[in-house]
Amino acid sequence: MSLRLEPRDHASVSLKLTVSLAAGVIALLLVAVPVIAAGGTPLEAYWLMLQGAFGSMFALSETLNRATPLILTGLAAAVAFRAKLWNIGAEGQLYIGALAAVCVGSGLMQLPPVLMIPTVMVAGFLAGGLMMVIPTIIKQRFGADEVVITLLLNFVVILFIQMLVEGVLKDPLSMGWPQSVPLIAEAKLPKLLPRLRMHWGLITGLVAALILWLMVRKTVLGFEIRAVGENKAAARFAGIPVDATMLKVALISGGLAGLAGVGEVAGVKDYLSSDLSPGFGYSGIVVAMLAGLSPVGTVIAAVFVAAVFVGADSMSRATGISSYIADLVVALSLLCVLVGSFFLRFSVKFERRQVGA
Amino acid sequence: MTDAPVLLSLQNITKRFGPLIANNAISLDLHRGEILALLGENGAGKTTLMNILFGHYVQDEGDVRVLADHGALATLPPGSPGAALKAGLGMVHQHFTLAENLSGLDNIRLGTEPLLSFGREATARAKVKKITAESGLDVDLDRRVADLTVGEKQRIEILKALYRDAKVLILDEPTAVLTPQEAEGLFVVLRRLAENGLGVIFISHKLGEVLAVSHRILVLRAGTKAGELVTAKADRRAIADLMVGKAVAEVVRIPALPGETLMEFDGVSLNGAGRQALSGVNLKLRSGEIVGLAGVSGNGQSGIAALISGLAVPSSGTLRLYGEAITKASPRDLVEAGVARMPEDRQHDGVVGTMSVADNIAIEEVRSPAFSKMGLLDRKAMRERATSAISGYDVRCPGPDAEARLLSGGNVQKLILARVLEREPRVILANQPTRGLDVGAQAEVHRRILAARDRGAAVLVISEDLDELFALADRFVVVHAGELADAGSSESLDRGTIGLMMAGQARTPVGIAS
Amino acid sequence: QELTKVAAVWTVPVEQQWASRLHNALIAAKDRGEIDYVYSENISNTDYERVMREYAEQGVKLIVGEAFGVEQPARAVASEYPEISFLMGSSLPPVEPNFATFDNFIHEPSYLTGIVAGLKTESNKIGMVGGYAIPEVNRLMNAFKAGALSVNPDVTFSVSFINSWYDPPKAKEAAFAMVDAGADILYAERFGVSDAAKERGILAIGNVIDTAADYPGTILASALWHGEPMIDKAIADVKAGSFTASDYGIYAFMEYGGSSAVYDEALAGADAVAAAKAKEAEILAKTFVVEIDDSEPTSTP
Amino acid sequence: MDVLFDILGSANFWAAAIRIATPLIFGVLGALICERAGVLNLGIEGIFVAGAMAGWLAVYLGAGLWGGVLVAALAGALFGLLHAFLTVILGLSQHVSGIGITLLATSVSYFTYRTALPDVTSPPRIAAFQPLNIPGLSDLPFFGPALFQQTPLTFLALVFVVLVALVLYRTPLGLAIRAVGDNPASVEAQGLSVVGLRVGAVVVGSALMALGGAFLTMSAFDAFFFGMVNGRGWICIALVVFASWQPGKALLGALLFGAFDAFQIRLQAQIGQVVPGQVFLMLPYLLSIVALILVARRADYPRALLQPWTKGQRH
Ligand SMILES: Nc1ncnc2c1ncn2[C@@H]1O[C@H](COP(=O)(O)OP(=O)(O)OP(=O)(O)O)[C@@H](O)[C@H]1O
Ligand SMILES: Nc1ncnc2c1ncn2[C@@H]1O[C@H](COP(=O)(O)OP(=O)(O)OP(=O)(O)O)[C@@H](O)[C@H]1O
Ligand SMILES: [Mg+2]
Ligand SMILES: [Mg+2]
Repeated sequence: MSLRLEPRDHASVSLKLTVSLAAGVIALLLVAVPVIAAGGTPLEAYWLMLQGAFGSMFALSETLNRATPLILTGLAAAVAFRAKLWNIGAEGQLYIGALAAVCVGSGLMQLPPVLMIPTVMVAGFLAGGLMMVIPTIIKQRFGADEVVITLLLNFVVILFIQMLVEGVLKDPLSMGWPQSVPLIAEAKLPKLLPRLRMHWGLITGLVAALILWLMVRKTVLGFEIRAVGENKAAARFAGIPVDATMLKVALISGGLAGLAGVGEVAGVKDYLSSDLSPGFGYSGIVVAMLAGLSPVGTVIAAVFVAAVFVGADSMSRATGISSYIADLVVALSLLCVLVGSFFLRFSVKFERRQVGA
Repeated sequence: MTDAPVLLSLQNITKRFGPLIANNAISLDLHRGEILALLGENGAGKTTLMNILFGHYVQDEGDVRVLADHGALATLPPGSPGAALKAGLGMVHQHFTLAENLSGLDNIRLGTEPLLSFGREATARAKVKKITAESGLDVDLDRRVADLTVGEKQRIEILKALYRDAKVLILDEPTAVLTPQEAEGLFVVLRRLAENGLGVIFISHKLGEVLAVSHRILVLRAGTKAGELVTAKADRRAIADLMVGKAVAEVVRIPALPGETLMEFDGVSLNGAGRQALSGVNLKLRSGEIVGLAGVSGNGQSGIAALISGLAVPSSGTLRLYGEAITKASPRDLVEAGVARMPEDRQHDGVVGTMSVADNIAIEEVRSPAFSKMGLLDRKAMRERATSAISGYDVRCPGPDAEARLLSGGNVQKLILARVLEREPRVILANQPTRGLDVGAQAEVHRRILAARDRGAAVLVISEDLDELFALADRFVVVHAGELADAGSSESLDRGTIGLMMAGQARTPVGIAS
Repeated sequence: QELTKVAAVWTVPVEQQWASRLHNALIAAKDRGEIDYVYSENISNTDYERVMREYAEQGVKLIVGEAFGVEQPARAVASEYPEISFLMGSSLPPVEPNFATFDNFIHEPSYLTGIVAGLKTESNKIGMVGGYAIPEVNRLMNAFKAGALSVNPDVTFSVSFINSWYDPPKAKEAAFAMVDAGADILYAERFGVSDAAKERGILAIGNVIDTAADYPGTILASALWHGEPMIDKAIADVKAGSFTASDYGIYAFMEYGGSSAVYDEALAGADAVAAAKAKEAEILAKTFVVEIDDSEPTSTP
Repeated sequence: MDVLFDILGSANFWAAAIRIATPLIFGVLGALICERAGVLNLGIEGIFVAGAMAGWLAVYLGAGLWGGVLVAALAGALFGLLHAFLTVILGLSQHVSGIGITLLATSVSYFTYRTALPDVTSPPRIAAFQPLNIPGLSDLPFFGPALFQQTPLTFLALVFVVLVALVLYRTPLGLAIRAVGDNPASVEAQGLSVVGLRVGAVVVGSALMALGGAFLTMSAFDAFFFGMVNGRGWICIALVVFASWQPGKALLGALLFGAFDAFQIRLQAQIGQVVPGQVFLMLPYLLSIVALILVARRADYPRALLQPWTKGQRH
């Protein structure tokens, strides 16, 4: 018997569903290990996870609320990775977007909400975009690796934000806590439903996904981004302006991450602090890769990751298991889905091979 | 020859890739001291067979047997390059398998010493020196491979095999990237090695070479063995017919009727990267004329190509298109002005492998109204163009939506021809237009280029294959060390003259010199 | 009969000095059989509101936690669950009817440890290492400085913040730097500082928890916070139905037994301890009030 | 200016720089080995945590200190094996696998710690490594305290720098690792196993990273805390590029980083906060970026980095 791998040209929808389902089931089986180790019962834990993620309007809203920034940072990674621009800096771009939102939206100008909200969003988009355009220019000019630069800039940005919220941006009414002045009411993103945290950032994310989907499939820009991403030399030879295309990608990618930051301050927190994001920028990379860099897939993957986290976290509270299990469940699910993607690319065949004596 | 002992024996090798049968029950024997040429169209299965022999691929059926020390044939375990190397097989791959960050010597030593030891660099160097002295394969062993020319890389590849005391040497299209001189040098080495008892399998699309160097010829067609010939009794026609399965028509060139100058290099120099550098180049490309650019690779051909492609701008002098200076034209400007450019490295610069055939055909013009409106792609128009190109240029592929990476080299070349010629360009740069293509595909490309000339296009053909230049060019120019010399009309030239000029030993053709 | 269910939501792991004082008090109450206690630790501010709501939905009677980074949402949750009592660490005032607040007001014992340190230092240099310059940290450092200066006006202070709640190796490095600059007593706001003191053979002042046993011969004195008076009072109030939106921060004051100073007399010497104890008596007698100063402490120029 | 010379002239400052650099040296060497073989290992941050936790826990549960070091290395190797399985054998995305490993290693470590020690309220301590007293060397004026009063793990880190450099540049194994990171086909064609070399490199590299974590809980400190790795792993990823994938420069980069950190801590302690503290904390990152820009053109990138390799596939 020998085992052999054959690359697939296409993965059918039913295969994708089967693989996703199998990955989910295996992840759940693995989760049983820590649950039992902590003295819980797996079946109960599964049920509580499901309840915690989708079991009530509140749970669903919390899941979608957590998915909102993940959709945007996921799209940010997806669009950049398609062009082989390795933006690991969505975390920093998110903060810079949030910072821009606070700068224009905390009383600098007075506008009615119909104008104020778009202004805040555009500011956040441009600021986040700029934060990615700079490393891209550095890469083009000096050949310095953008993975490392964007990664390093995350730390710089967070320190910068800490400096601001302890300094010039500090809210005089915050009793000394390092946080910025809050946004004015007109700049806040309205909630989607009363008493639930879900806000218009979610709609922004969905619209962004739709626009990106259209861009990738239907536009010249999408075509050029693909060409540049897949083969820079051939794209350049064929007359596509490679550097300019990369800068556009950088702007869009950073901008989307910036919008995630806008959503978190204007939709959830109202003010900026250096703990605005528990790593949404990094999770966005995971989300994008799980989605195979597809914009629509990114939305699904973001909801999946959010649901796993929210569900597992809620389960930990109901069972008294340490809340660190939530991240553990996310990690296990992620790795299972990742392994599953292998079976979408290859079919595994067992066969007898004839080898003469 | 066939009396000599069998070194290597393939028995009924079959290999399938999904539904495709790349090798169908192929058997062959290789004898001591024999040079066996393996021929076949692109995609016939030559490389696949060699990859199985060497353990890169695992065959579905059949055996590879190699003469062992005890004097009998022993079966190789499938899928183990290590075992193949141990058994005395050496392979020079179609695409280089060199670590570019290491020196030539380190590439040769790689894998030959116990991993956890301090290595034996001095011993290795001495052994390589001995081999280079015997074989004439001279190369700087301490330069990083990245800094070597393709010819030098090729020599390192051969040295890798010889260093391991190979009994059988397999060379997959070794001359595709060599200059005629380098190729000639290689043949001398191969003959000497064969005389010393080495068995050689040699893959090439160049029938002239095959006839000159091999003892026996094996032809593959669509994965099956189409025939076997003794070289001494074979001729070009018979081989070509066996490969293609039908007669290959000769391409005939009628004399040119040159018209106005369309593109002109006026004292153009290009600084920087050594292999691109040019100094004071003058060149006129006239309507209805094919200019052949000869030269040993690395003497400035890539600089001239980069200028015409819009990838470089002259550091001094003027480049004119239709009489106007175009010192700062981008690739897109040139495309729009009607310049067709065929890149030297078609896989690297010519196509985006993961995009479809249709996308690759439209790529130069996506922004034109033909393929997009207000930033939105017109997919229908793109597919229509692709469909007509596929049939018009005989691009063998499953259809316009197939990914370009699945096409063979010849078909990629036809795709590029379709892309650039369909617009009826006025200036054409054909850089190594048939490198690695089989005879049928070569003839097709030549026919297309000649047709474009007859339509009134100005053509510059850059090639290291002098046969090709003599088949196409109306006029020759030769580049040496960044300087361009006019060699005159092809009718008045012979190979010897061009060879001297390529070597930099004559500035003008002998006899025309003032 | 069902036990009163109490939930705590911590933004830090429960080892963190601050949270551990209340966590321990709650565990003690649970062990006494008074309450049923559940908790979530290391909850980011983004998740804080959700966790509060989940506990609220589970029907707990009292939620203890820290609203510092989430003042508005925490108050919003409380207003939606008027039947549940909230006891939250907060720098802002309480809100009727159910949002009570507290803070760790252990500036009084901090002042007393300052007296000991001021009398004990020989180099007249004291090094202080903190996490972040927030009011909860600042007020303790400032009280300590005031205490030291009250007995020894020549003392100079070096202050540095490591910008992390949890990086003991880094706190240790910062403390080493203080020692290298001549400090002979370290104010150990974070884990890691006393380790440096012990390793270099100098003295340290403990904060919030008593670590004297871990660093024999090192901890001169400590200002301790006791969560029990406040937690026990809150539980009793909830059980009695008399929980009000008041400021429970006062239960950290010495007069309620919410904080205390402990001294190692062998290290500090009888005189210094006596001086501190005398001041302690004044504080308890309310003849002396330690000033609450939340501004960021700085090094002596 | 005086302050500057005071600080740079003190032996303690140099000792601190080396101490702060130690975990980075382990981490950057580990990352370097992985990347030289063509595999980016973003699992480093989590592997640091796993090493810190596993080594500490082993000692806490009764193992000897060196036993703890071994356990930490094994924990790192285990996560390395997982990363290698996903990226080398299955050829999956190195970015995602790496981030997944970081998430997994971190959460497994935290979860294990909390589940094993549910009721601790003051972190339990172990008897950690103590600075060595090397007769002769440690007593040298200035150089003794500056260089030779470190814990054994620091010396181990320095030994590894030499060892890695030796293996990489002086042995056939190193040759093969450098080749496989540049062009796996070259290694396969010479009869060596691409998968074997890469898996080996990732496993060994990850074990080294874990030692960086172990240093934190067994040398720099004597207890495990949540969040105590605090981005040190990510810094190593940057340092590898800064070092152009060379062990000697990696050591230099780590020492520079350590020196800078030690310097800013001392400056803060001596003259207080003249500018916001964050400015100092930012500087190492900004300087790394500047350094990257300066070296980028000359850097010798492993060309096969991030490229999966599957036998029998066209590449
Ligand atoms: N790794 C692979 N996976 C799938 N199919 C393959 C693979 N390698 C080769 N093939 C198939 O096998 C056939 C034979 O390919 P091969 O490379 O052996 O041709 P060749 O005779 O060497 O051609 P050329 O003259 O162009 O080098 C091709 O048509 C291709 O479809
Ligand atoms: N990854 C792959 N999967 C499937 N088929 C492939 C793959 N790579 C190459 N092939 C097939 O292998 C055949 C030969 O490929 P190859 O790259 O050797 O082309 P070629 O004609 O030899 O071009 P060149 O001479 O320029 O190298 C092609 O027909 C192509 O369809
Ligand atoms: Mg081939
Ligand atoms: Mg070929």
